[in-house]
Amino acid sequence: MRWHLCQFLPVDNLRIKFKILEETFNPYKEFELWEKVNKNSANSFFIGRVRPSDQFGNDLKKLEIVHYKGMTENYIKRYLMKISEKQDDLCIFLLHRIGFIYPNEPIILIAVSANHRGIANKYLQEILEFTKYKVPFWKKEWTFKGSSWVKKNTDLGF
Amino acid sequence: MRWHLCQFLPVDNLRIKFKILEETFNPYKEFELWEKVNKNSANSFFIGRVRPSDQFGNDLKKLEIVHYKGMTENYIKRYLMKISEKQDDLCIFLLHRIGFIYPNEPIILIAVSANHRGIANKYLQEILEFTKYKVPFWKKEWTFKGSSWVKKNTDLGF
Amino acid sequence: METKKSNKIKVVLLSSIAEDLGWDEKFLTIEGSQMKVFSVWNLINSNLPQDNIIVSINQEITDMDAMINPDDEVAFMPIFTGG
Amino acid sequence: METKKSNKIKVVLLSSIAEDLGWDEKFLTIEGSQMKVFSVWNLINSNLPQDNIIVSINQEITDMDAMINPDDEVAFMPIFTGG
Repeated sequence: MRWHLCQFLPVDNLRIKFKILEETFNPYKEFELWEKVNKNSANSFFIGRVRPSDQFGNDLKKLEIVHYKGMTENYIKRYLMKISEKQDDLCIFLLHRIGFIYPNEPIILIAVSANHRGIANKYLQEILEFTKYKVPFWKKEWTFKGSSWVKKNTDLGF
Repeated sequence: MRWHLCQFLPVDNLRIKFKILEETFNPYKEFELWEKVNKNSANSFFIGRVRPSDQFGNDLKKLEIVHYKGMTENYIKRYLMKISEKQDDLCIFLLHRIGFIYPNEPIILIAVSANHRGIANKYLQEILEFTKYKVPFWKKEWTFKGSSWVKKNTDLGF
Repeated sequence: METKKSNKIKVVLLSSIAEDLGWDEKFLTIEGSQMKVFSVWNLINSNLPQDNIIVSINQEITDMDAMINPDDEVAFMPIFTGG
Repeated sequence: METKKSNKIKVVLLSSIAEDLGWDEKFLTIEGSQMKVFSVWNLINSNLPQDNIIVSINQEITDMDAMINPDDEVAFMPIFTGG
């Protein structure tokens, strides 16, 4: 297994920012710090947390997330830059955990601010789906009996 | 003009909560306090802030929001209860300002948590549109020259 | 044996309507036992256009043809302009 | 005058593929100047099914028919399973 350092990658300017983190974080502190320099009238946020059970319904001990160092960062960076070219009032903040994450701990934080609520919500959802399907991240679930790689994405819930 | 006290109205149980407030608030503190008792794997949030200019592009001094005491609360309460009957894993928190609100101050905060991201995002957007179009709230914009009632809703931005 | 029935209704105006007419709450005495919302509107209205006015009786939205009974609260408000 | 050209490629395996084959990084010597990704896969693969495998050269997604040059990094990974 490959292990990676905490990374902080501001892209170009203050408008796009993402981090890949190996330690847990306080999402509200992150939001608050970020919004201090990105105040807009419409601000949408998402926090994804580790579920307490695995894909088979067993109690989860921890989740492991692996990425492909370099490629993962580049994919995210290119995608976020593409979005921000389409829509010039957007500010985006994405934070993603890797490593071992325990039940209820945050895995992902997304913040998008814009002049209009429809724009902020639309891009927040796009970025969230992007991280689920298009970015090199893999999940392994550890229970008290063993571990197994997750074979497919969690669905939207509908 | 009618003035109203700060209100805190938990509906039935911990799953639905809303407040109508006359003073400004820290949205991140509110989110954090709320999520302590409503931890779910998918958590969507929205903060709407006062724009710095009025509908005609003039500098805004302050925004005034008026409601119809009693009716406004009942409409919100009934709507949130209806949603939570449709979808049993939802937790909802809605906070709405009335009175005078200054540029950049928060007007509205919405938090929705669910087991799945699609559900959390869907209901967050529904609740946001509901507060814009279906709840007795009225907006008046004060500039340095005078004041005028807003005649129609802000659009989604598309 | 009967408590004397009130023949008053409460009229509430909101937002720009209150501002245009210069008041936001009044009690009116009604003739007979019922009255149409529309008649109340005519009674209090100076010369505001009737379009796009939302009407409620006892805080439930209704229309200009609904009947008001004594002790009811009737309100006139412009369309909601959100938060 | 010329720097001697390397004839090595770096092979990276990720997630369950690394676990199944028991390693996550290896340098291979290639014959000639180029090689198909598919040939590398055959070279290293024990008996994993080829379906649903994502392939990248120098961290850009490509396919099994793409050509690998010396000093390239080729990676094999299962479908992404999100955050």
